[in-house]
Amino acid sequence: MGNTPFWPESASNWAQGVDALYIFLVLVSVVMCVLIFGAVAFLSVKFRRKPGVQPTAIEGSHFLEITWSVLPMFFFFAFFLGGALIFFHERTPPQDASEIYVVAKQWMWKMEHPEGPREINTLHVPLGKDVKLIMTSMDVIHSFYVPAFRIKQDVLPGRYTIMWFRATQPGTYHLFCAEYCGTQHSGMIGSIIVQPEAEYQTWLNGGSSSVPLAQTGEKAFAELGCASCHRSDTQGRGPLLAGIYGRPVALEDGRSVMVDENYLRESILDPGAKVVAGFRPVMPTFQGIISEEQLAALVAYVKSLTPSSGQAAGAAPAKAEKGPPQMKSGRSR
Amino acid sequence: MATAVLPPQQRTNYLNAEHGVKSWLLTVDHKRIAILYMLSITFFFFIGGIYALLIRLELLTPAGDLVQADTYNRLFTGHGIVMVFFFLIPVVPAILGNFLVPLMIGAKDLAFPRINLLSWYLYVIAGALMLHVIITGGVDTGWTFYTPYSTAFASPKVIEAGLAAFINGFSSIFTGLNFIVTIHRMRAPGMTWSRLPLFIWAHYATSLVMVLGTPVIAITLVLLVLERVFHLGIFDPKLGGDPLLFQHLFWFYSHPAVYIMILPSMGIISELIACFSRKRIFGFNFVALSSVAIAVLGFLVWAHHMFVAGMSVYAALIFSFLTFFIGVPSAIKVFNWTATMYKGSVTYETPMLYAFGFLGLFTIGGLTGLFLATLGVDIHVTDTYFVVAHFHYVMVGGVVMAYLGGLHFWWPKITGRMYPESMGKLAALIGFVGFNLTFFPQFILGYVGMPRRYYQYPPEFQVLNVLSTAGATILGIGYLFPLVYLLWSLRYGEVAGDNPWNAAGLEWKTSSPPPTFNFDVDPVVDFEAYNYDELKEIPVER
Amino acid sequence: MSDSHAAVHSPDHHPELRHHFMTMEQQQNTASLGMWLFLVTEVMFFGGMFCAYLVYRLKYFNDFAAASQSIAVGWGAFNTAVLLVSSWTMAMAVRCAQLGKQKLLIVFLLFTMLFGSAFLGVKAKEYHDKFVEHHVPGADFSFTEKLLGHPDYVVNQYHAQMFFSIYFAMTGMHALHMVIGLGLMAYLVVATARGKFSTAYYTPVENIGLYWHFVDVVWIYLFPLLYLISRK
Amino acid sequence: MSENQHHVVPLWLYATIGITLLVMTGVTYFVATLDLGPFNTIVALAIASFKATLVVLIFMHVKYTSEKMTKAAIIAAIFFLGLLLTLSLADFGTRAWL
Ligand code: HEA
Ligand code: HEA
Ligand code: HEC
Ligand code: CUA
Ligand SMILES: [Cu+2]
Repeated sequence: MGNTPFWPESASNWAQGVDALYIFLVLVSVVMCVLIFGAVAFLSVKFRRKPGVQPTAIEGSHFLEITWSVLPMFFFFAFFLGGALIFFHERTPPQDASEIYVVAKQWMWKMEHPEGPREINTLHVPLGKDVKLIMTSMDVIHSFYVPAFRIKQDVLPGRYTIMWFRATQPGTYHLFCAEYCGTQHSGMIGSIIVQPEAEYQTWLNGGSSSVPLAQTGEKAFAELGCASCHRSDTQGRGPLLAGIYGRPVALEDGRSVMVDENYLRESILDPGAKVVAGFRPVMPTFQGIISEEQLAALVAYVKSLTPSSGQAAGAAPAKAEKGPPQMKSGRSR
Repeated sequence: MATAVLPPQQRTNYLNAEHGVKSWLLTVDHKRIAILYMLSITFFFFIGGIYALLIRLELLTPAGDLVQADTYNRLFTGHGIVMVFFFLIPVVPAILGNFLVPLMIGAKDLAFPRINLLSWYLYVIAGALMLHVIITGGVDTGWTFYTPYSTAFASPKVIEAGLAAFINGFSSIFTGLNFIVTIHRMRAPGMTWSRLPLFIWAHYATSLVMVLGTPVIAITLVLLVLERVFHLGIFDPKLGGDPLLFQHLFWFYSHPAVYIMILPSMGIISELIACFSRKRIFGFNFVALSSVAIAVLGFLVWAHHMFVAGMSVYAALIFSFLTFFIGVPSAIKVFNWTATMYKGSVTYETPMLYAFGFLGLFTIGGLTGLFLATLGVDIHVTDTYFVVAHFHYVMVGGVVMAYLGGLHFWWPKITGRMYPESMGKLAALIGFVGFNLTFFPQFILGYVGMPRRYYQYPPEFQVLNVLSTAGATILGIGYLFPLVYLLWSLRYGEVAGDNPWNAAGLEWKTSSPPPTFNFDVDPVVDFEAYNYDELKEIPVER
Repeated sequence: MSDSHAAVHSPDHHPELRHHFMTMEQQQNTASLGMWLFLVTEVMFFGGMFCAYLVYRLKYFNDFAAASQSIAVGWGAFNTAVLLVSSWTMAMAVRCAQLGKQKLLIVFLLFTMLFGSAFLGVKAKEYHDKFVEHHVPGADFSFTEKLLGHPDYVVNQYHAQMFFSIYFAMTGMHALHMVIGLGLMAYLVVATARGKFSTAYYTPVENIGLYWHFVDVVWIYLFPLLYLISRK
Repeated sequence: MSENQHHVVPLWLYATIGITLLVMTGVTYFVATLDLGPFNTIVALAIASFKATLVVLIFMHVKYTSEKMTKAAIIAAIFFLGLLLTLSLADFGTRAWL
């Protein structure tokens, strides 16, 4: 990386779209600049003071005013649409993306792969696979920024923020913290290593014998006593958790919410906030009792439960109809 | 141009009407208060500038070698706070606005002269507090004070810095309030709204933003301080708070605040272009109303600073959409200024050079603002040097250029002396070149991915950073020049006369410097703004 | 800093006419507009807190309701009444100023101050109660009350604390405005006694009156928002 | 002289307004003890706004002023406060939608 780059590397599915939009913006801007600066230069020279020539009073022109108010609007709408499309897509990860939990703290990044391996300040991702990052912070706001992927998302304490990408070029890329977070903000950097699938698998397997995240979660689920209420039959004091992820759940107060990572998080840390219809708010809070890592494992575990996947969900679904376990594409949250 | 007038010393004017420190510190004359502001704001500009130079020096090399990480963080925080709150927000309204608003509308003073003085004292108190913060170690939150960093982690100086900004806010509120009331109530007979100079329109719009927006930052800072001291939890996720609430409240003011900065400058530019093209501004009504439009629309777009902050996707879409509308009134201004020169009689005095500089740099800054408003692109460039470049283009390239243009333009009115023209032109040129060299590379740096607020960076970014640092040095020299020759001109400058530019505004119809009550005879206005066609051509080239 | 320049003007000028105005009417209109604009800034100032209130009330409704139920609504209602009466006496004071009844003006001002002080006294009592009940945000905070009608709802401590943080911030800021108002009123009493005002000039009375009514309006909203979230 | 300086509000009106305000305070207190579902909030705010309007119009003499700027100031305050609240809620209110 020795030379001075004038353009960032392009290594994700977003790069092309963002670059294209950017170039479009640059082109329009350059044209506007040429027009305006050209006009300024031309007019100021052409109509410079000449002896004996008097300026002519001109009132203005409604036609011109309307033209130059309305014409830029077309460009503005184009910019907006282009930007909005990319953005909306960025914020709606595909359902089958592999999910990596990211925990930020002053001043390091911790990543947890679903298969179990953990990394610090480095993230290995497979080439050509959708990867979804589920991120939270233990202290202040950070921001996960990979210039080569053209993506960035602030990482907040107290909740999950989500981002996804598909790497398209093998290589090693900068990971920056882009939200000022204190002394070592500029040291909170790392690298994203994109590897072809096979290589990535080797890396996965090469690591120490790591337990998949959901399995860690399962253990915690048992140890923390969740299983005593959330039993695999309908007899528990708590609702069945199998298959709830990605579907709306009816609440006691008549509202209904979509079960996403943030809802699961909240249900565990602040169970009283949204009480499931038909249940009493007896679940204790686990705020301050479990760590972010444990929480991530629990969330991963709950998400991994499908109505047919044994464990806590052995019996038939208790409540009403459940759709197909997973949709192949589309929105997850 | 030295028409046969007495040198300023020999006539009674606001400067020599009274003598002694007390006559200055207790003055209620808006012109003297403007001078007080000029001294104190210039002081803070150089403090902020020295900060900037230190930042640029540190960034000369990729390693963090000149200063410690913490020191660097304090540098850019100090730079941002000083430049925004103590320099850029007051610079045009409190100096030129204070001096000119009553003169331009034919009033004897602002509506509330004592409140005007109070504004200055508040500014000074806030400034002193800020200086104290700086001397005793500084804050390291960034000028945006984001929670929970500022409330739970940063150095406790944030309390003092927050209070400084809070007090300064009231200075700003009172200035805005004073302007609005003055413009409504103190106009000379015949000074109808359609005859108001565009400078006044711009200040009116600015004042609206000051009055409506500043209180929100005031309460936000109060809550921030309370949070820091008593751990209220309103912004702290650990206690159930939402840090984004802070960001919303902060930007509710701080976005409109960028129009507090730019609108008065736009007013200056209108005056300059009219005078040096010797024409009424093209599309006067549109330029006038676009100021108000910018002020109002400015309140609808604040969350474009929060696209990646974890906001709702829908809110991001709404705010992105709304942001583009700001481009329309801004475009109206740029196009009308350009069109004004058509069939004019253009000359290139220093103020006009600054106006050209403003046109170019503001356009680039504004257009790159549109990049940032575009969601997909902002995701990539937010919190990188692209943003840094954007806002320096509008703030330094726009506002500072316009201020310097205005300062040169009205310098003869303020002091009764002319500045040395060739020096002025040279400084404007140096400034322009230095500016572009400093900040243009930062656009590239940003798109390549260098995050802002980094005191060390990967080595491949070095070349562009070196360019930028080199530019900053040139820019600094460009700013030192005026400081020197303007001071020089106070004594040795050519005596200016009442109306050295043969300009059209009411402020040129009184003597230079004006008497304490501005006009010897209460003015009655029977002419339109910018009636250059009724004025005679200046006979000789300056 | 007062005007050494007043003499510049025509001899028939009112002693309170300042140098840069033409007429008393212009001066009065100017002051009034200034006051109204100041009140606009006050609206936005309180607006920031209302925004915080709104956001968390929507987010943590049940906890807010529970916390709201724990404050003594009787005292709140009483205080509302007291403040409204003080607003009334203030309005009467301005009326006296209009009619030139200087003595009665002083009486009404004193009444206004009395009611204002009573309000603050009750407020102090309420604060004290909250302190005793450990409802003041901070290390000692604990909220054990139940939500009426939802006996097994576990109130989240943080969210209840959030309510009280906002409660103290808003009522505290309101009380601060009252204190300032009382100071201004004291000034009015003195100025009236010294014969500063007349039917031709009573602008300060009018403007301070506007301020006082504004503070009252803020409370009119605070009362239902803080005390009456859910009392069923 | 401007009208607002001259207009003296009759005593009976001040008395009526004062009493109305007190009565409305009682009403809002009482209504809060009924269970109206979401309407509790709406009614409470409606009553508050009614009271505030009375204070502003009569006690603050806005009804009698011929000064357009006073009304403009009030409208501006309400409008921009509304902007602050609604556009903030555009975020907080729609976070869970996606
Ligand atoms: C004087 C100050 C000033 C001004 C005037 C502006 C003006 C604008 N700004 Fe800027 N801005 C800042 C100061 C300013 N800004 C600062 C300080 C920050 C960073 C704060 C921080 O994080 O520390 C910032 C950040 C910032 C962001 C957030 C970036 C981020 O952090 O991710 C955005 C996003 O939308 C933005 C947008 C705009 C827009 C759309 C305008 C518009 O008003 C521009 C309008 C003007 C034009 C558009 C040019 C003229 C128009 C034409 C010539 C028409 C022709 C055009 C076409 C046909 C395309 N600005
Ligand atoms: C009004 C606003 C204003 C102004 C005028 C400036 C002026 C300048 N700014 Fe600043 N800047 C901000 C507002 C402003 N800035 C803000 C709000 C931030 C964000 C802060 C944050 O992140 O919190 C920022 C951040 C910022 C950064 C990013 C820091 C980071 O993110 O890590 C940089 C880096 O280059 C920078 C540089 C400069 C330079 C070179 C100037 C130059 O224009 C300064 C020129 C002035 C002088 C040089 C001084 C005058 C001359 C002398 C003292 C004589 C001696 C000099 C010589 C002989 C050379 N600024
Ligand atoms: C004392 C019994 C109890 C324990 C222990 C318990 N829960 Fe619960 N849980 C409940 C009840 C009852 C509900 C439904 C009411 C509610 O939403 O608060 C619930 C709801 C939930 C929900 C939301 C379910 C939905 O359908 O939306 C999740 C997720 C959950 N619990 C996870 C956990 C986890 C993880 C643990 C352990 C760390 C745990 N619970 C421990 C009783 C319990
Ligand atoms: Cu973490 Cu910056
Ligand atoms: Cu902005």
